[in-house]
Amino acid sequence: QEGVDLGDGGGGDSENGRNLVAAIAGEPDQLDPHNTSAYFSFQVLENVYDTLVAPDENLEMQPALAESWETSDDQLTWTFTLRDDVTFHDGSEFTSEDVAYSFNRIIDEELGNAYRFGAVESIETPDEQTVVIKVSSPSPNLLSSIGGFKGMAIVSAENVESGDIQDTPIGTGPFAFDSYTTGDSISLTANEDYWGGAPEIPGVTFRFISEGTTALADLTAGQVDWTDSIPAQQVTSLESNPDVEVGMVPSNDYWYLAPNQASAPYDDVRVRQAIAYAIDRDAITQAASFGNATTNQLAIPESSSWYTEYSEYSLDLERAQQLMDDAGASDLAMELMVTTQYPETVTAAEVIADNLSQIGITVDIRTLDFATWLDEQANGNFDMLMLGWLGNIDPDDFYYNQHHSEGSSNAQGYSNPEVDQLLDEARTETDVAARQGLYDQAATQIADDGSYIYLYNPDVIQAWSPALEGYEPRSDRAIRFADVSFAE
Amino acid sequence: MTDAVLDVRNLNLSVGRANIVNDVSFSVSQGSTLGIVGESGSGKSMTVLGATGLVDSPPAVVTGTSTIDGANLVGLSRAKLQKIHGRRIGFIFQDPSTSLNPVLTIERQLTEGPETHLGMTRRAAKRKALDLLEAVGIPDPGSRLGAYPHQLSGGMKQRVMIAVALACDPALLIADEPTTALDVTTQSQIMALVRSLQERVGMAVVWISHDLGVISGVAEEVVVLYGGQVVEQAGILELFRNPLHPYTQGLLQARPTLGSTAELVVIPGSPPDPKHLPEGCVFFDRCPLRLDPRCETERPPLAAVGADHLVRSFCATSGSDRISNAWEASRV
Amino acid sequence: MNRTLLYFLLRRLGHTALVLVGVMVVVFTLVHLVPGDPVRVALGTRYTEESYNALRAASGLDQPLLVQFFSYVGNAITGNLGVSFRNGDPVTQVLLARLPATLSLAIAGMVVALLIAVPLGLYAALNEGKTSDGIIRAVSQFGVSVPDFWMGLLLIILFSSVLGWLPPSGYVPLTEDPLGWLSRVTLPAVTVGLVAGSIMTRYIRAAVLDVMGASYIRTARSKGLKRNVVIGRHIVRNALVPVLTIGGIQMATMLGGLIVVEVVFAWPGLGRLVFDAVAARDYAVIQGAVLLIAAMFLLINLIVDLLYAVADPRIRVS
Amino acid sequence: MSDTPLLSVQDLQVHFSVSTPTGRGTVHAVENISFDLRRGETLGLVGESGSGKSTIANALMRLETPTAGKLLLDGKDVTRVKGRELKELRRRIAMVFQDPFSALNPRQTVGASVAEPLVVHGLAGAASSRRARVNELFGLVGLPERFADRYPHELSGGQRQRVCIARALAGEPDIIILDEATASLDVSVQAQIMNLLKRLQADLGLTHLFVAHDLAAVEYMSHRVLVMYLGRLMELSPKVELYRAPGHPYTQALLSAIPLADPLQERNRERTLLQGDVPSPLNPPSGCVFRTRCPLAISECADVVPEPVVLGEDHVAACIRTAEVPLLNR
Amino acid sequence: MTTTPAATPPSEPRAPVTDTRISALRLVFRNKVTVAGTVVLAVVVFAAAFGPLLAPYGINDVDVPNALQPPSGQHWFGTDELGRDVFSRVLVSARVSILVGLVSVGFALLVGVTLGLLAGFYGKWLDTVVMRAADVLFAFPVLLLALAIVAVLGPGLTTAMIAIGVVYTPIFARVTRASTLAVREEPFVKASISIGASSSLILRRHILPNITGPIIVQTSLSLAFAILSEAALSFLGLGVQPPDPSWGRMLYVAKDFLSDAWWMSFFPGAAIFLTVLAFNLVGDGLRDVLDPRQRTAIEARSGR
Ligand SMILES: Nc1ncnc2c1ncn2[C@@H]1O[C@H](COP(=O)(O)OP(=O)(O)OP(=O)(O)O)[C@@H](O)[C@H]1O
Ligand SMILES: Nc1ncnc2c1ncn2[C@@H]1O[C@H](COP(=O)(O)OP(=O)(O)OP(=O)(O)O)[C@@H](O)[C@H]1O
Ligand SMILES: [Mg+2]
Ligand SMILES: [Mg+2]
Repeated sequence: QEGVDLGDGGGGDSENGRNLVAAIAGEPDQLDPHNTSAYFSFQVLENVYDTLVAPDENLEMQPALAESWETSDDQLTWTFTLRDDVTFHDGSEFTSEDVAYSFNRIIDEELGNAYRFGAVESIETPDEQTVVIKVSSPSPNLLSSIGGFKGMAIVSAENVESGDIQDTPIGTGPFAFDSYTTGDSISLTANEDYWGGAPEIPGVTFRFISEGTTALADLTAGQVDWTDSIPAQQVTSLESNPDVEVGMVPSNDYWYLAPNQASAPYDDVRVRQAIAYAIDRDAITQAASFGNATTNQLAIPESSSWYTEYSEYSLDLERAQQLMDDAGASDLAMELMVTTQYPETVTAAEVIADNLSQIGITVDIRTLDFATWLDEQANGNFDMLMLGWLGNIDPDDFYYNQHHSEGSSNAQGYSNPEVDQLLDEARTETDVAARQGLYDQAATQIADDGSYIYLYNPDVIQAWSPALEGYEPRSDRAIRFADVSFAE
Repeated sequence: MTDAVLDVRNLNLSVGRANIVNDVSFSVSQGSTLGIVGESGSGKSMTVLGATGLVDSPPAVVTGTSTIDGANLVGLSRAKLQKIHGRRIGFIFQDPSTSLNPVLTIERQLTEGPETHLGMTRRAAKRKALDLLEAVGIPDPGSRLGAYPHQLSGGMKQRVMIAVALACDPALLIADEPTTALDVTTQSQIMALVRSLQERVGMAVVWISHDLGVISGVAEEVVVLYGGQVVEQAGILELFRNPLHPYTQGLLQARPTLGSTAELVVIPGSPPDPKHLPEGCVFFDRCPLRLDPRCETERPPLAAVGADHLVRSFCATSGSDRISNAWEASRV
Repeated sequence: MNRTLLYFLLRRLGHTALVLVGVMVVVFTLVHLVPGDPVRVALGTRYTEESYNALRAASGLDQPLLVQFFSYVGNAITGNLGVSFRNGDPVTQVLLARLPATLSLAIAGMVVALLIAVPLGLYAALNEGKTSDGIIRAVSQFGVSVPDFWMGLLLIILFSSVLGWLPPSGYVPLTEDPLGWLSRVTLPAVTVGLVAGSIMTRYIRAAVLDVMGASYIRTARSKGLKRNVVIGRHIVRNALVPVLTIGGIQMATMLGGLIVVEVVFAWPGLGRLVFDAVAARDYAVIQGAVLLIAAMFLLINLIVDLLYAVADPRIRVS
Repeated sequence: MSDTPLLSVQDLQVHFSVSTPTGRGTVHAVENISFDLRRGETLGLVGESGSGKSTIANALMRLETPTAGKLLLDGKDVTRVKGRELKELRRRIAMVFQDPFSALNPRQTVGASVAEPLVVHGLAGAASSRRARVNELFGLVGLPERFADRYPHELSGGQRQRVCIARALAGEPDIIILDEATASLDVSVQAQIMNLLKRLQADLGLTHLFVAHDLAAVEYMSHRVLVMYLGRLMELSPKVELYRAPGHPYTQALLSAIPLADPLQERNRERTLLQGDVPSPLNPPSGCVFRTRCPLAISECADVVPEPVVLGEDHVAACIRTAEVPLLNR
Repeated sequence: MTTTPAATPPSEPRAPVTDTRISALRLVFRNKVTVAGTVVLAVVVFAAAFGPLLAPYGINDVDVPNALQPPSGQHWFGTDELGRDVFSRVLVSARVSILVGLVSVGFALLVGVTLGLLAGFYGKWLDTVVMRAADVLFAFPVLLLALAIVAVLGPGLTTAMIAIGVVYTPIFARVTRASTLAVREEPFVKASISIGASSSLILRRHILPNITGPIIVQTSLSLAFAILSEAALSFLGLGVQPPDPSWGRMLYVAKDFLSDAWWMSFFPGAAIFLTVLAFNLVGDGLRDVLDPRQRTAIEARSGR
């Protein structure tokens, strides 16, 4: 590596070494975990906040701020026992009041995540160490609802009420918020009193570098220690670079196509199926992620315990053409809505357009900025759209929202009473195996009906300097720097 | 002509295929004024620019000699020319409103010459500038030093130009149509000014004009240029009393003069294109005489027809009356 | 003289205010015409109808447009540009935080552009028609036709990845670490400067050629001045006015935010702020930023006009 | 005088409002000038640069609007006419400008320039008859027809000025204003143009307003001469009288500034050299505007604006000391 | 009205003038540089017209296994990240780039020149209104303006063209106004007024022809910048919609392969460079030919 001393890369020095510099691909919109929905915010907040429970590397829920929990026999009362050695970064004590405050805030202010508490009836705090959550129906996914990501973080009431939470958040996590240079970076410092043990590094500086080529140049130049701002096409050459460690794990994310069932002829299941048969998933996957992904015909990857085997739609143009003919749909002009926010949708769309042209569908790719895209989706203004669903843990979260007639993200207008019933049942089924069975059925039906045409599960791709030790990429894309250190 | 300040011999100047100056010779001695007359495009400016090394060569090709202080300016190096320009030769150009730099103060434009050539300090040069402005008759010179050219009237600007030209007490002043752009009243002021300065410092002057009236007021010796050639050269009185070349004759009779309303002579057509000079006499296509068969085929030589009177014409010796009559006949 | 200046300034301020109001109307209309709902962007893909309505009301977006406009203009006059929809930060503060980065890149870019354009333009003009002139014109043509994102990435690969001379990205305030600032501003400034410099080279060449034909240059030469003096004192000063014009336009463009270059070099300037704000439909920030950019543009114009008067005494009168 | 003059100018005044470093100011370009233009005559208009000659010419063409005074064409007030009448005025009065190059559109063939009045006034109908008329006009001013396809820069100065004259003749005007029409030409060419103008006037019965600062040319061309200084009338007189016995010191000074034909005379003559420059028309001197440069000025001159004194038939001079003006020594 | 013609037939003017004019087209071809520019442009226009017929491969023939092949006999310009033939895409993209250039600049030219002409000629309040409006547009950050227009109208070729057109309109208005102001003061305009010519005739016959020089220069510059602006819009994802290629889009996609697949950026980049250069050369040539003074000089130089 070139031995040019180019300064410390922006972070603050301290006696015990320098900040880790992480290049993320964009700037957080705000730092209030309950209000933001941006992944860039959570990359930072992951290290600032804690949840009651938290997923381990296998995405099983493990104790975090809650030491232990138990459920009543009727499954309607959950009692959490909190750790007693936790303080906020400002030094104040963490108690059950904070948990109740955080959850009630989400519910009462109808914040974006309120739907996760749909079944919650009350949150009680019998003592400082205990939180009791009462639900209206058995909720097997409660743990992943309250711990799946930092959107359910326990915040400090004072921090919220002063309004500071948006740009100087105070949490209980391994790093405390230090400073924010707009447009450039956010710095965190190690929380010496962290209940999980003080981090070894003095702090983390997140820099916002959206141009992947730049971020990688920074990484190789030693200006940055870690990045996930990586053009997928450069992974291969990156892997052969001795100055860089590349970490790739299959993620639970999935990318899908959704034909709009409110508009003809996509209300015809045969047309949807024809599309599913006509597309070349391998080519799409290769083109969109340069092989750093696994094709899949359902949402859940093989690595997950919720995985279901399904391989109905192998590339079969004849069949597809047959289906189109049966449906009486020929010379179809289709608007495929994709967004520049996720360039993979644009690339994939180009392959899909080529694929579908072979069964007489002329694809007009509409590339929108995300704001417009969201608007159009909400207004049902599309023939077919492509998007991904990120950071999934419990199937209820996505199957219910996307495919239940009442689901809040069912923009494609799918409605199958059978599926609705399966999803309703699975929601409250506490037996894991039985629940899995229900989702198997529902998922298969959804795919058969072509509500979504699933494409692939991308890998999480991250790269870091070989000097960084103890870092592991996670399949839920949580970026945790609590346990990393620099090699001497 | 031993006391010649500037002695030009056989000067030729061409740009590409255009023969702009053809075999021009003249000299001017200390304290006297040489007038150069000719129509627009006859090569007056190019003659003096070529003779003083102020044309860019290339593209211009200059041959012949032009001697000042024993140095031949033709082909002299740029560095040596720079020592002579402004120091030994001062220049005044036609349009005072474009020949002064619009963004520099009068002071700056006056002092840079003395600073460069006389090694004066800025302060000494400024004192000199004041004297100069005084000398060219600018009222309240102190307040004018800081002025910019656009703040002065045309006559004032031309006075400043003269001051600039005379800043280093040159031996030779080249005045290229210095009054053409000015009012008659201002013109007579400037003429008087140059004459009086010449009397005081005794420099040689080359004064270019297309107006014979102006030349008659300032020059002792006159060169008539046509098609880049000297067609006639004589003392001022001789030329006016006894013009021999039909062109000179025409010029004299074409200008309206006070107190005479006799019909004007017309010289038809226009001067030749330097790219396509006629084979014979350059004046051939406009000439009312064409007395000699050689007129069309052969260049007449510049011949002496008396003491200090040269003329380039095959028709000149035939007597001036004939010429006048020829022009009479061609009147409209 | 001073009264003229005052009169001039007052009139210009009047114009400026007028144009700013125009800009405000246009930007407000445009921003609200643009499809895309800030609330949806903020909520992402998972939310309920209730949460949507709650956030909309909380941010005042349910008010009629005209009400929103007048309250915006009213506040703007008092210097209050509203708060960012995304994080509640006062827009004024956000803009001020970004200004130094933009200013330093614009100024550094201009310096590079001038370092390129002045010598090259002058040299080309003085050697008009020669081979060197042709080469300079060809190179400037090249500089004009290369997209800046491409040039930027090429520079990063060359000077950071291959040669390891300069850091690829980032920004350090000049006041904190002058050397760090310099090492980081160099690549983006060169990227910007190459393009602007190429354009300016052509203008300077043309301007100098123009001046060289003027008869006062012949006068200057007739004084026997050294070539350098003729060039430096007589030619350059007179060529300044047209060069100022194009320089002013280039500078204004740079101050207006170099979105592309800022994205490539992760430069925390106004351009990227605007770009992000547009993506998030953060109305207040877009409006504020455009207003600031327009104001800077007009300020540059004013400065250029004042500089004209310095460069050309003839302009001082009228 | 039995018939009305062709054009009568009465108390013409043209002021320009300009902004100056010290606020707004008024340029007194033309102040209370009255004169008649008689059918078939040439009136010479002389004065130094800035004296308001062009402004008068422009006012007659209504290129400038007079701030006061009247213009009567054939006795009819045309000071404020608009539209069709203005167009007709501009057909009846034509103008030839000083610089024949800049007065012709460099992007138009000279033939097109000459045809323009025909197009504008709907004369000569179809394109072919227009072409014929253009050829006729070219013949009139002594230009070969084939020149019609040339661009101005391809012609010599004299030829260009002929084109301008042809254009002025195209609308068959009654009056031609020649604003320094010969000033920028070489002597030889100047003579061509002046002779041409004289011939055309004789042939076509035109009336000329001949603006110039060259008194010799004015003497050659005009029947009567109007001398102006700083926007004011100084002297108006038949030519012969003006040159023999000028009634105004300014006229006298102008005459003495003209170089004489003979070098001996030229050198030995006694001159009345004017000192200094023309004052600014922004704030002209009080009383007689010429007093600041006048060799005969007395204190009274500062107090009263001199009324024109009648010195003979058709001869007036605006000077209170007109009797003292020395005769020009010839 | 008949009179005898002047007695003295004037001789030829100084510059030799041929009486039969050389046609403008032939004049253009006397200048080698202009010819080179014209040839390049002709090739580009040809490609724009017939690109799809000439292209050896379909522009959207995705062939993922053959992605990122360097130039070879089979793929002259190599293949891109989806295995598409870069040569075919460069060829076919000519249409988009030329279209963007011509339509957007045509729009700006039409609107800007009209407004600038009227503002410059009539002055007064019209001038104030038009020029303040131009200032408003001018004061707007260029890309933002484009961004906003694209956001309103939705991305795509048409909106990209409108956006670029709107952005360049004030520039044309300014250039035109400045030139108009200058030409308006020319004596030949005054001469035409003195003839009684109407404003519209003066605008058409005198002002417009005499401001073509700066407008042509501005047009050729703008054409170049319009093609580049399309690239910048593509960088921001707002230009031509995939899968249709444009040179700008291709460059944008290629930026991520800068160190692995130089051919992906080299060829579209070279296409832009050559086209931009050609526009400028032809613009200069055109300006010279339209200027009668230059024209005579060219005629004279080329002999006869
Ligand atoms: N740099 C040049 N290159 C080519 N030809 C030139 C150049 N300068 C002048 N000429 C030509 O040389 C001839 C003589 O020009 P010059 O300027 O000497 O004439 P002049 O007698 O001074 O005329 P004027 O009275 O108009 O000043 C003209 O035909 C002119 O076109
Ligand atoms: N449009 C205008 N605005 C302001 N002042 C003007 C305008 N036109 C002319 N003037 C002024 O009016 C005065 C008379 O000008 P005019 O052009 O009539 O003079 P002139 O006698 O024709 O001079 P010249 O011999 O230089 O042509 C001058 O002082 C001039 O500066
Ligand atoms: Mg000359
Ligand atoms: Mg005049």
